Amino acid sequence: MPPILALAFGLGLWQAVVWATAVPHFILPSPVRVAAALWENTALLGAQAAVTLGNLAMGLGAGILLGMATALNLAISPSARILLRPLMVFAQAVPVFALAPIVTLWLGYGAPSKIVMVALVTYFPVTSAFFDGLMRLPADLDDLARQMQARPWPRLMLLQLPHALPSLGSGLRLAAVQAPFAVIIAEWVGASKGLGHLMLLSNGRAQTDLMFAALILLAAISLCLFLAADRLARHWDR
Amino acid sequence: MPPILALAFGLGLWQAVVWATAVPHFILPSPVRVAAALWENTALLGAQAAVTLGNLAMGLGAGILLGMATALNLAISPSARILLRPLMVFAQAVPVFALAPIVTLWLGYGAPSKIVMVALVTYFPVTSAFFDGLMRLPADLDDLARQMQARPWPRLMLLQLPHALPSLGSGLRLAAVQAPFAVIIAEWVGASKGLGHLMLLSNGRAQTDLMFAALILLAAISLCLFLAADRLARHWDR
Amino acid sequence: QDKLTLMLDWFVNPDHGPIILAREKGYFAEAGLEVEIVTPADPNDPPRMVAAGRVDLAVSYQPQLHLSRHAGLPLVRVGTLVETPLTCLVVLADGPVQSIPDLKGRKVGFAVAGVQEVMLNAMLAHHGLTPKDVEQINIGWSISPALMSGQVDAVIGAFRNFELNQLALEGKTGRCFFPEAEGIPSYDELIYVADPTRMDAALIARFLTATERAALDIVNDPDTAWQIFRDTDKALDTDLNRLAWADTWPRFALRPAALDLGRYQRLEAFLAASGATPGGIPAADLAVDVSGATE
Amino acid sequence: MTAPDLHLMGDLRMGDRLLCPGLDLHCAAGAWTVLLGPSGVGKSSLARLVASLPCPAYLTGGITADDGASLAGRVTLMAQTDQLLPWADALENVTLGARLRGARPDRGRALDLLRRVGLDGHANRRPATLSGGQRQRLALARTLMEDRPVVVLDEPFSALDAATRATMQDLAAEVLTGCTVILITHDPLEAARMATRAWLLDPAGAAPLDLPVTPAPRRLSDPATLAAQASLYRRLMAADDAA
Amino acid sequence: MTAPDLHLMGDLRMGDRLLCPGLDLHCAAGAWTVLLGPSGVGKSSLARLVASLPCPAYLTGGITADDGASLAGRVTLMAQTDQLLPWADALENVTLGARLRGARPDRGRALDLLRRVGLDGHANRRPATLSGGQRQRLALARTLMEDRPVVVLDEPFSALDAATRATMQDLAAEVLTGCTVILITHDPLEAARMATRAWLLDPAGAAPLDLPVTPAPRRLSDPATLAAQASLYRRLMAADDAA
Ligand SMILES: Nc1ncnc2c1ncn2[C@@H]1O[C@H](COP(=O)(O)OP(=O)(O)OP(=O)(O)O)[C@@H](O)[C@H]1O
Ligand SMILES: Nc1ncnc2c1ncn2[C@@H]1O[C@H](COP(=O)(O)OP(=O)(O)OP(=O)(O)O)[C@@H](O)[C@H]1O
Ligand SMILES: [Mg+2]
Ligand SMILES: [Mg+2]
Repeated sequence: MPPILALAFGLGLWQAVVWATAVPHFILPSPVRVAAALWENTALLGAQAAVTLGNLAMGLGAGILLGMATALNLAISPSARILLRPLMVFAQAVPVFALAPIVTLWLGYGAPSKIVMVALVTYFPVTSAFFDGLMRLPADLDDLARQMQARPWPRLMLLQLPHALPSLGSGLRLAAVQAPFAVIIAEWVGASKGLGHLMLLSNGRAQTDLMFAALILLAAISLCLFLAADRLARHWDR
Repeated sequence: MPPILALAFGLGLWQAVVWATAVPHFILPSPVRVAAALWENTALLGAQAAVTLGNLAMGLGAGILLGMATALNLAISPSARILLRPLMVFAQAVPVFALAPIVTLWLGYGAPSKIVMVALVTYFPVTSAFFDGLMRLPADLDDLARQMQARPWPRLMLLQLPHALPSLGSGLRLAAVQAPFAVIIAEWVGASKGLGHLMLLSNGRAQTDLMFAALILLAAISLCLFLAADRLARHWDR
Repeated sequence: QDKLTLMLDWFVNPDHGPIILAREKGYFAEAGLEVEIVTPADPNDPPRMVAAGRVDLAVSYQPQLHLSRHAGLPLVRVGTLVETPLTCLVVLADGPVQSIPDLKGRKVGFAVAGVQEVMLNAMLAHHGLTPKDVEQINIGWSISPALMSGQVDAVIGAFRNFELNQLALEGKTGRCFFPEAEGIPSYDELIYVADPTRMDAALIARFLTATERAALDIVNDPDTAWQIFRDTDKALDTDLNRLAWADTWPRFALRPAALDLGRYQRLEAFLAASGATPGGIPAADLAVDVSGATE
Repeated sequence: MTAPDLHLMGDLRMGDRLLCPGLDLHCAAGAWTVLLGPSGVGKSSLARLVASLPCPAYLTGGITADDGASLAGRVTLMAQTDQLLPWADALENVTLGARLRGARPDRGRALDLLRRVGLDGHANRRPATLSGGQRQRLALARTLMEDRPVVVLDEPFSALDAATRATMQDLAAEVLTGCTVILITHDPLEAARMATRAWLLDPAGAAPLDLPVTPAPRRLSDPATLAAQASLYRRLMAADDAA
Repeated sequence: MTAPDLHLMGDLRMGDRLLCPGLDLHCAAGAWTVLLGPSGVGKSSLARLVASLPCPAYLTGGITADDGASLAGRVTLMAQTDQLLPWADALENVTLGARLRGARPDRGRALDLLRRVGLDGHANRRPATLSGGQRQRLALARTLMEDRPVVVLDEPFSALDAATRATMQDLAAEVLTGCTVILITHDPLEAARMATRAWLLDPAGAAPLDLPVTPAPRRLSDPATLAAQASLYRRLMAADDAA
């Protein structure tokens, strides 16, 4: 119930802003116009959304799996840590989005560049959050591991991993928030399909209502993704 | 020492890629070319970086302060929670970056639109992480608060707040990672100054080396920001 | 001093020669104007910023004016900056595309959505192709790199005075297909647009007169003009701009305020016939001559 | 606030499990009611119920005060785990109650209590740097600061050596004079010393235990105390054999 | 692995604080060495040192085994806090050691130990749903599963009632036959029952305590045990008065 209420509230606010400021529709269309655009362009929007979703899913999958694998690797191998850890910090700080044009020039305007962008943007937060969690084993469990002469791998799996699940959850939440941005930016920078591409086109054609319809769809996708990640993360939160 | 090593490693890798793939300089310039561009355009880059940094700092400050205030408010007022909490989840899922063109149209090409974008992009992760931390008081401390008949405000300040500091730290880390993206996107979408604008200009003029010089500067800013947030967050991590 | 905000269509480049020269030589100041020049990030922005009242004047493209008007934006052309088409469809000379029909099944990149789409479709239609026969890709800002790296087979929206030179600098040869040679009526590439309900015609007339003086200076002595232009910003002093300058200055409108209503009427009719707009806006509503306005 | 008499009535249940049937415990004001019983019988659950804290167990007959008023806000519970704030030092932990209620904490009293529980000079140390017994004494000091008419102590001295334990018992008895105190313990000597009345809870029900007739707290050197300890001890061992 | 004799020598210090001077403790193989002493004297720190765990305290003379080999990997410590994994159930907690070493856990033995510590039927419960005493018994079962020649028990029965405590003592004595056991406790009766040798640690140093000549564990009904308890108790109370 409250989410529906909040949605209604948000839409109401939007409509109120449109009325109150008499903002021209080519800057901010009213919810009604956007709803109409959504309704009239269902097929077009659906097809573009499917493309975007596919890239999103593949990029997320790759980024999360690679990120988890890297974190586990770093956690178990001290030598990997010495070289890779600072590199990770650097890499996380580089604005991955700013690399979008280069990635696109390299990989072309098709799906691969989108997938790589999404993977890049999910990889770092997942790796970083998960790794931090893995390394922050509480003192009493570390004592236990020492006196039980834990081998590195079971120590990782039985103590560090379960303890790091909430951190992994944070990482996934973050990845879920960033991934839709990444796919949109990648589509802005160069694409012939997808919701981002559609936004750009309709923006160029001064069809602001269609652009907002695409934006709404994108927001819905983001929301679902975020809620899924959040659910998982909450499940892991002790 | 290790960070310097990692930096050297990264630069070496970059140069190696340039040599090995013989990639044209307008796609990926070599580190040497970029260094030269950095050196020749110090004044230009410095001036643009100052603009970007100023917007970044103001947006971050506003976003963090507002975010913390919102989280504290939500934590203390159940009625605010009922309406605002789902709205927060929605808002977090809306791709704030996708709103950049509209924010720019509204607020113009000057500093305000950049500051608002950065603030938007920092506000949600800070609010959300901090609020989650505030609400996740461990059961034994909650017992304590109940039986001591804690008033809401001291309960917030003495129990919830200290317990939520690590979560706030995660939020700040996240904000530090996203804020530079936001300012760059805002500068891409509409600006006449700043590093993002410079990147766009030099990209448009096929001065890829200058673009990379701007990117490097941006990465340095991001890195400092991230390290500062990380330091704070680590300090708060129990 | 009266204030006037002008939004360019793109970052500063030789296309804006008369504007920059007028500023540098003090013609704006002499005309009692304080002109603030703003660059956009998205070339679609300038007409909207004018329509939203955020700037007084914007540099736009004539086809964009028609499209914007049909989208309901209150705009009117008040002056001309470059009076010939600049846009062209560029391919690599040694590439697989030797004529427009060769585009069938290939990838065409565009930089600016909307206008260039209409251009491309019209050129395709002239050769019996439909928009579905090519894959249209938005390539953002990387027009030349996209072509040179082979990610697209052709780009629409390249400027003949610009991208060809850029290709040459990288050792490639480009080939241009001109819209006006492929069935599209000739038009003014760069025009000034304003909001007719809000504009101060007399102020704009003063602005146009100042740029007119600058345009004449340029044709009279293009080399000195280039040096002045180049010295305004270190970032402008590039080989590309030097080459582009030579290709651009002959195309500046020497009578920026003068109006050829026929051009507006013909393009409006053409766009309607090709299905891009419903048509029907009289040329006199699209473009006005402000030179007679007084305060 | 004068201390109320408490009445604990009915079956102690958790879900459909019966933990301890037929309770009918009377806890007199100003007296120490001691509860003993095997591990897992539900003593801590009962303590939480008295303190109105959320708990999966419930008492079918309820818990009532003889003055008819609700117990909420009149009870302080020293739980089996120390519940210390890890980020606060000893003094801050002891003054937590007042600070949580938005009142000005009585620093002098807090420092005095810290001294009396033997943590003199440890006021600025965090819980993590204290020994197990020191942490328990810190939690005791915090409980004694609370000044509530009803006090529930759940194995409050279990981590202390005999001498410290006796000192802490005396301290608690003195500070809690006049309160309605419920003490949960596994130590028969502690029960023999401190109990006004004592009950043995086990899965069969609650049984009253024999105590010396002298008023509590009793002297350790008193032969009656030692005799009571021995008899309680035998009783506890027997209860287990029966169960 | 046969159990070694241990030798604990020197001053127990923490930074520049002297916790307990002049230790010279001999812990014989197959015997129970019991340590008593006031809260905060450094018993738990000593336990950690024996188990080679990081600890801010140190022993100037070191800890040596009579077979000359290092102690690392030969000691298991049951700490004062239960150190249970909150996300694992009782059975998983008990079998943790083997699983951490990458070995196949002996499920049958684990279930048997769970039964013997009285947690029959609780194998699938998480620690958070257990009572304080149940958690302590779970930690005991995990320690007993470890099968190490040197075992250090830090107040292992402190949360148990008298009857359960006696049962657990018997269980530990049986399972740990032949091991070198160090038991830290505050309970004089426990010391009197279980100790082969007992030491009182206090800030003045370590003093040996008198015990019955009968071999440990002693029967609770044995008058010598009770007499030893009484005398130990008096000694503990006196030590405190002196300190
Ligand atoms: N991390 C630490 N930093 C500083 N002092 C510490 C730290 N840990 C323990 N201490 C101090 O060292 C001393 C010995 O602590 P230890 O836990 O060994 O005592 P103990 O004999 O086990 O006491 P108890 O019977 O209360 O468990 C105590 O005075 C304690 O305050
Ligand atoms: N959250 C819970 N869910 C299910 N069962 C629980 C839960 N908490 C406690 N129990 C069970 O309730 C019973 C009573 O627990 P309680 O903690 O009250 O025992 P106790 O008498 O205090 O024991 P101890 O002397 O060991 O502290 C135990 O059998 C325990 O396993
Ligand atoms: Mg209990
Ligand atoms: Mg201890």
